[in-house]
Amino acid sequence: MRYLPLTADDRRAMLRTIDVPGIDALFRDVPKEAVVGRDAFAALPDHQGELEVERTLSRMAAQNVPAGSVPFFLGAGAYRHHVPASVDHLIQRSEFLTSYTPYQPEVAQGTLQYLFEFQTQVALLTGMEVANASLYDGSTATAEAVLMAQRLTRRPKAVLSGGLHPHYAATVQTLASLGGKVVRAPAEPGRAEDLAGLIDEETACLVVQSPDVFGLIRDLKPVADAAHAKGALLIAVVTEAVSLGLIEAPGAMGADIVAAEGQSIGNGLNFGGPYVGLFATREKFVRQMPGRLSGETVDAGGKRGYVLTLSTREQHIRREKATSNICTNSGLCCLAFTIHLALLGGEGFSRLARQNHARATTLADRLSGIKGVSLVTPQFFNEFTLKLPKPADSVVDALAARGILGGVPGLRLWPDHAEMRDLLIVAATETSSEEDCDAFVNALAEVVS
Amino acid sequence: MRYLPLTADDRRAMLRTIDVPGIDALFRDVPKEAVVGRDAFAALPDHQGELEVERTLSRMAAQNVPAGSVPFFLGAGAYRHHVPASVDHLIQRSEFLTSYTPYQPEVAQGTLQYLFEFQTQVALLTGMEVANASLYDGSTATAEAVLMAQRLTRRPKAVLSGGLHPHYAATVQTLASLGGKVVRAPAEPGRAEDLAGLIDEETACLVVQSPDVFGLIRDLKPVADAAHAKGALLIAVVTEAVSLGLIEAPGAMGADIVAAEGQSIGNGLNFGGPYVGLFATREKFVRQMPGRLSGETVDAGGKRGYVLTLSTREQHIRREKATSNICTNSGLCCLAFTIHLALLGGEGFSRLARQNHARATTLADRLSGIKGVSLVTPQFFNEFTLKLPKPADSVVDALAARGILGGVPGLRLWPDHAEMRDLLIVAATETSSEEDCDAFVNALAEVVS
Amino acid sequence: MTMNTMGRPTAVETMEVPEVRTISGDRGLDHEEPLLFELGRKDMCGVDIPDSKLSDARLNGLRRKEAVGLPGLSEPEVVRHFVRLSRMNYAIDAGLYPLGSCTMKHNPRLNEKMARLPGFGDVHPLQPEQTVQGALALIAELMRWLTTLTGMPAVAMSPKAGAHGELCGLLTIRAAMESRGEQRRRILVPSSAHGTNPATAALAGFAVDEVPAEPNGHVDADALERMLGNDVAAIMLTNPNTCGLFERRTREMADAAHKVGAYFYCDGANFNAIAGRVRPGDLGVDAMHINLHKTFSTPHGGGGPGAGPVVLSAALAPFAPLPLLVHDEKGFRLIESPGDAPPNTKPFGRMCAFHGQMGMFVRALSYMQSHGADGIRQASEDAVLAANYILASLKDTLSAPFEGPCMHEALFDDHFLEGTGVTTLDFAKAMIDEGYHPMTMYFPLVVHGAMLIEPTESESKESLDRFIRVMAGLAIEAKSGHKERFVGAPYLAPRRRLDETRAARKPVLRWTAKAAKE
Amino acid sequence: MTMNTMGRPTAVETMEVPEVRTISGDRGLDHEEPLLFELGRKDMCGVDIPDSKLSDARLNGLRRKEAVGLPGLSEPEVVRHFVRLSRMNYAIDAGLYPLGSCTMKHNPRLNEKMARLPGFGDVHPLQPEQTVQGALALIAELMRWLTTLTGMPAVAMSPKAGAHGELCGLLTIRAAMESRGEQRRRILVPSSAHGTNPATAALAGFAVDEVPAEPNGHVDADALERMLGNDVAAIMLTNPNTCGLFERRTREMADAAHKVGAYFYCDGANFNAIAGRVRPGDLGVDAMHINLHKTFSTPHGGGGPGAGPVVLSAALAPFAPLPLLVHDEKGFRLIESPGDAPPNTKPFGRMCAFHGQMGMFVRALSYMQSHGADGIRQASEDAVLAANYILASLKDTLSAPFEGPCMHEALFDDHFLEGTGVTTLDFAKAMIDEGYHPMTMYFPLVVHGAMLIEPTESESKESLDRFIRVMAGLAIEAKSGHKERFVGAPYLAPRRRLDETRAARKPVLRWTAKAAKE
Ligand SMILES: Cc1ncc(COP(=O)(O)O)c(C=O)c1O
Ligand SMILES: Cc1ncc(COP(=O)(O)O)c(C=O)c1O
Repeated sequence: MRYLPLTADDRRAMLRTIDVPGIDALFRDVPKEAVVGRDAFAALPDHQGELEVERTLSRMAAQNVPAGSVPFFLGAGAYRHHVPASVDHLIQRSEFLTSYTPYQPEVAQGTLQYLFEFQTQVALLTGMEVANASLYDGSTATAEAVLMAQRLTRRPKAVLSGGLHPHYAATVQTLASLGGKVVRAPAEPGRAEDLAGLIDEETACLVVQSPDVFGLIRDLKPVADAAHAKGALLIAVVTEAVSLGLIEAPGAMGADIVAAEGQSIGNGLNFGGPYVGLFATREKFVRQMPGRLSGETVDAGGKRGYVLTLSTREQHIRREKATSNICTNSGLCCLAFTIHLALLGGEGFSRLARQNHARATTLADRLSGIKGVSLVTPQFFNEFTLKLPKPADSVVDALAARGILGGVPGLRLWPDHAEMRDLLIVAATETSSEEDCDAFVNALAEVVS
Repeated sequence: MRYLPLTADDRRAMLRTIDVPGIDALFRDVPKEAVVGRDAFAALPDHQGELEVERTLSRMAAQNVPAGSVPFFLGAGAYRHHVPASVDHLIQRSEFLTSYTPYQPEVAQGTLQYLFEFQTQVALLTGMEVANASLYDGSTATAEAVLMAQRLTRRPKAVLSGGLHPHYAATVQTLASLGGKVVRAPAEPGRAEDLAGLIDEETACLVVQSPDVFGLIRDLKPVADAAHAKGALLIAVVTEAVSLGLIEAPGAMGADIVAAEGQSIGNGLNFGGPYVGLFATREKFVRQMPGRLSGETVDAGGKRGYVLTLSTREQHIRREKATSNICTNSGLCCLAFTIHLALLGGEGFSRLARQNHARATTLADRLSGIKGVSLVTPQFFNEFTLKLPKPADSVVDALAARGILGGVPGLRLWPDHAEMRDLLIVAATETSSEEDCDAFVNALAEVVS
Repeated sequence: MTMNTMGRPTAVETMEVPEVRTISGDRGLDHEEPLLFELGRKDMCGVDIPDSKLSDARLNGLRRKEAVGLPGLSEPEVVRHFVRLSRMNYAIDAGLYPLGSCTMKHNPRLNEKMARLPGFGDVHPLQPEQTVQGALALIAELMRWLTTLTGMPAVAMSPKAGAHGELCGLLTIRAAMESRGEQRRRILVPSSAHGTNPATAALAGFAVDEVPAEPNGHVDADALERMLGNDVAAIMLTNPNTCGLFERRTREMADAAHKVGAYFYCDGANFNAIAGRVRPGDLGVDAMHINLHKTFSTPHGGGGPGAGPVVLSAALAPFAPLPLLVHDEKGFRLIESPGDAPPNTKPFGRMCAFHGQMGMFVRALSYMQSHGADGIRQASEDAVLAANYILASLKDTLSAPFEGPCMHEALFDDHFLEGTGVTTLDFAKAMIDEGYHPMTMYFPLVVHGAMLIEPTESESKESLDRFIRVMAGLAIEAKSGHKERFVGAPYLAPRRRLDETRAARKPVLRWTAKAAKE
Repeated sequence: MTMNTMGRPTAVETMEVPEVRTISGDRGLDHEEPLLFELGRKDMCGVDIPDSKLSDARLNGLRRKEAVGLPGLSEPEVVRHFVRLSRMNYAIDAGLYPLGSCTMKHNPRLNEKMARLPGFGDVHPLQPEQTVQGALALIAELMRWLTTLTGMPAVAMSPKAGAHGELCGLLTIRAAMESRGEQRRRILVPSSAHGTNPATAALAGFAVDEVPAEPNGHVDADALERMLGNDVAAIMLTNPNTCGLFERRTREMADAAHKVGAYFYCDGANFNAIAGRVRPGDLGVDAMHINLHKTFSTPHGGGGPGAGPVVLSAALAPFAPLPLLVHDEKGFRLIESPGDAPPNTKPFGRMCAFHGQMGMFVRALSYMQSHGADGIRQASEDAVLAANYILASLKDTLSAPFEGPCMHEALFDDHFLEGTGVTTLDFAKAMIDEGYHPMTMYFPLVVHGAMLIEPTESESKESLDRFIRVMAGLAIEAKSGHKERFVGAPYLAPRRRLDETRAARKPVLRWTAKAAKE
């Protein structure tokens, strides 16, 4: 087996050194009846060469329609952007790819410095004071934010906007209702619902996504004021990080915690994962923050360096009193995020955001010009919602049959909500070419007519 | 422009330091009339982003039929083998990919050591005493070998076997006839022609390829003896390096110089280049050998290290008296070769060779079983020649129309030789799957019937 | 000195090595590297994106007022920046990485290549199911491997890492309890457990009771049985445990737990010691997470991402979270709402958006298919063999708290350093000078100055022998009083020892223009 | 020392740095690495290939008798071996690489990605033409860029590097001569020429006459004109020349050559200084090779591969070698035999098998399209600007043999080192300690102890300023007598100075089992 460096001779010699008759002796603590043979795994094949494995997996891969191979307009929490070739090249450097969490800082400055740079970038994008070195993804980051708010306010209730991505809401509900209470406002596509009424003395936090799941850009200022007036915190959620290049930063609108999905910068679609959770907050809350932190310090020679810090918040030190149970996070996805953003820089990032918005507005105008199709979201960044004259899921299937991936139908996200039946959530990015948009417009016109 | 780090301010500041009014002043040695403006290149576009360039080039790439996407059986000097993923990953390490020829050995030990390992591997494969650090490809290596033989023997004439790849023969002819004479024996498909008769006191060398261009395995011993008897040298040519895992090494059969194509180990098809020329000979000839050499030495601290050596043979020292004009060679392709061969090892290399031969023999039996089709080459490694009942080029086109790349027609290599019209040269490697072979056999049966 | 006509010396002058202080601050191939924010310039950009002018009509008056403040760099500068940073890291690819419990084994590049096939890497989680049948088939195939290897009937695929898998497992248990109308709130966790275990239990709303360890490193099964009661929701054991030992009395403890109606959660982080030889399902396990980034070698990437699928017993299977993957005549389908869930199932909720770490799934399956069932077993045996080889070779020079044989990792303590003035930390830092990444230090907590060494199956005997020679040599140097080699170590790494106390006292967690000016 | 309960120190001890000798021989992240042949074992294999038993029936009795003798390693060992080797190399990606005449500019990864598209990387050179129309179209498009940028009517694409391009150019000239029934055998080459020029001329069967240089670094045009005669086949000039200067009197020399019926071969290795601003076609050039691996940034890969297409004047175009690429109603076609060549063409033969360095073509076109005509001009200007910035900043601290302005590279000599006991070589090795790859040394031969510095357009001003600071600093140290810093340098690289004399005296060019035993 190509990955195993020990030869039969090596194994024999090692057993001699250990002074046991055979390998079984090393497993003597395992109850005999629990030891099984090859037959127990009869359903599984023996080892195979690269060529064979590559054939099998390539065949599976060929049964999917890659986003890049067709006109593609899906978003709803995962976005297709062009990632410069140097990003994927750099994250595959052995020293990044095959290293562990930087527990030994003297030989992990590479990782620690990029995490420090990542934290800074996230703080700048979100307009917050501090950010951590990543959580799993946007949905789990949102859940952690709610738990943190419950700890900070010592209040049980979390109020979720109806514009919050339903997968995020479900994730929050699963976790935050264990020790508290979760109230979900009904979804009102294209409207910023009035949440103030739902806040009371019990309320730990308000969770509002902007752009929301329908694409609507929300003004967080009023909700922040409403929350703060009642001693509650505002948690702002962002699923399309690129929007922060054009839209006001949540921090500037009064958010206390920002939980975001970082996938759309530097990371591919990957059928849903791995992604990278961004988490930023106010400096005063840092000791209640979940996740790893890279901090600046000096070495014995006086040189600047970085280390994992404030670990007294973490499970490996505080155990059941930790702020979170997270250990492995999204390290390499942070790196991709950091490199892509370093390449973009301030100028590139805002150009990218403008280009996305421009593409989306043009497309929205053309699509909503189709008879029977109307635009549900008056304001949006690169994603908007349409009302169709037919059930959106069947329309999407019809489009797919024509070789077009034309958005996310409402029922896919709200399976039990008939009122979402005719809604189609459409995203356009810099990767949606003129021709792609033409194809989409023409196909949709056909399908709905 | 993303690749240019100087800002407008930087440029101004630098011009100030240089103390010139503007960039034009730096080009003052260029005659005014020779300076052109943007309009002189009106036919060329302005700079473009990655996304746009990737679109354009991907569209061009999509207009070709990749070998891996269809049943594929071409050889004739370039072979499709499975290259382990780690090879392409490693050769892209910045320190290998973006370094120059190792002129400063103290910071180029990585390159110098793998070249030393490469030289050793080539010597072992060919059964020769020494090998150089690569030439451009097999054809130019063959030409260099003839020139070297002319220098060593001080004789003008080179005799080329008719089994030598015609592109190689043409390359040799172009170069070796400048200062000497080149005699090409006619091609006799499937037969080892008698070359002894062509050797005389004028003859510097005999050039024999095995397996020859038709796939026939040649016994070099008799030709070596014949050559040596007349004071000439035998140059053995190998276009499929994998064959050396199963077939006797040229060195063991009396070859004085071995010139080979290394592409089939570690390197892709790349539509003809870059490839890697292998060049090995006897120790006593080393000072007449072309190309770079990495040699062992020690550093000031007594540690073992490697340097480029015997450079008194080379153009940068000897100028018009150099053994060759070669400078840039095939560095990175050597690395791919070295890594792939390191992964294979002795055991893997001979297994690979046996597997290739097994595939080819089975396929040859099945194809020559087709009515009207006969096997021209009784002995072969992984490539053989068939005689078809129809012109091979039209058959190949018909196969291509059926989505099968079914070999190289004789006329493609010998455009002016009608006698080659019905010959088809077919190669099979470990990448030719059962299904691929079935598809080929069935399709050919149809097409020739 | 002899020179040629171009004034080039033709011989080397050898002389003593002076202490070289460089002007640049760089040293040979070791470059210092500033922060991105210290390198960037305003008008520079590493991408070429056409500018699009646009109206604010659709921005709800919320166009960003202040610039984000990101530095501008060209592509060459960005590439150089990260290449230089990378060169300050230790990696498996560069050397033995004996970080106990972390399983730093070889990461095959084939897996990276497969994960990047457009058919896997470039598909959206919400694409119509008919356009992702191959991706769903891959998940199903991986589920088949995981359930077969563990001997468990079901597996939940969405957890994003081990700790997330623990949470998923405990929430499944909680749901099962509640469906029985029970509200049990206690979970028994051994003192040797990894920090994520108690942390997860607390997160899931349970009270954690610590089960003591026996002097031999095993969980005190008697104590555990005494602590069991019908208020106990589950026992949470790690097997093989964090001392690198297989819990002999697992089955017993499982039965005892089941007897009082509690469930058995097994931390499967160390599954790599027994995969292919032992099926947790045969040991009475009800739920166990598998760190694909350990046992099945998806790269750790400096801290992630990983994946933590949780295998479940028949008793817990019905409560697995959404989404569920089913197969029927129409092919593979994802069930995303409780409403659509199969009859006798009660999904407890959702662990995260979408359906798990696909990128890791591809890598793990590629790894499994490459090894095959035979190779997976061999890998486990080799991992255990290597650990025992180290234990046997070093137990007399260093000090081992527990008798062998061990499983996949060898545990040492700092007893052998007593009186030397050298600590486990110092010893670890001296290993860095020797070109080795240190083992896991100070974990598990049940032994003093713990050194947990996990060589994995990826090291050759030559490599292990070399490591053993160096470790023994260091131990001897420590004992013979060469304290300074240790206390000030590392001396030869990109940085000398870093001040963690200072970092925590007044945390600097980001770059700011203001601080930079000062 | 304060410790926590696990015996972990909570504060750092600072102390003086002792000279650390390691047991392993490795030092921190710097690992020593044996040869593959010293690592391998007989029964090991880094690939999994099923064994196939077979008969020798078809082997003509020539089955290999002795084992090849290759070492066996597992994949993890192979990966580690080459990763470690790589870490001993300097690279553009890691730092400024001012190797004059070699043009070490940024190598965009986009180009690597494009070259690996299966449509380019996985096509066979002899596939039916209808299955490679895109590949042929790419070559045609690259030809269009090259001819447009150079202002020349034709280009031969098959040469595999610059020297191969020189050969192609001279053979074209030879063929043109012979078609005129002439047998001219002399070629005029300046003393400052790169070694490949005279070597190529000799290879092509010409006698080389050296043209002297003027004190100002330019070719002595008057001497050249005097040497011209109707036995001269061609003049072979490099422009910009190897001193980094633009030959002011090129046009004159071209005309003079043409007047006597000779051709003008231009070495285009330095085209990167003028691309987008000057068209060699406007200077009377008849043939010029272009190093795609210099001007158009295909990676040097530690010595290759490269590509050396040759642009040709109308007078030489008909003699271009096979294959020829033509386009007609059926699309693109390759002409592979003289028989099929278009009427008024007489291909002189073949440079090599197949049709050139496709992999480099893709990279070069990707680079050109990314830069565009505007970016290519800007790149040339930035390269020239950077070189002049270095010349202006250092000419007073170091010594420059020629007045500025220069083109893309700045030439210095060792005058400033006179009496210091420090040579150009010593100075270069000290640069290594400072973290820089040395410039080109002892070339061109026309100045003593030459230091040829080519910064390229890929460096930021900050990077150039830093380099200038260090170079000036070193010059001052040398002048102020710190000889040992130089004469023994490098001290901080993976190796100290290597003994090249010893290597050449008794060459060891390969590993052998026998030598290993001794
Ligand atoms: C024993 C044990 N349990 C749980 C975990 C947590 O797994 P993860 O880091 O994937 O969340 C780890 C990882 O370090 C571990 O070693
Ligand atoms: C001026 C000059 N001419 C010719 C060459 C030879 O080019 P190549 O190395 O591509 O053969 C070089 C490369 O070093 C050069 O600098």
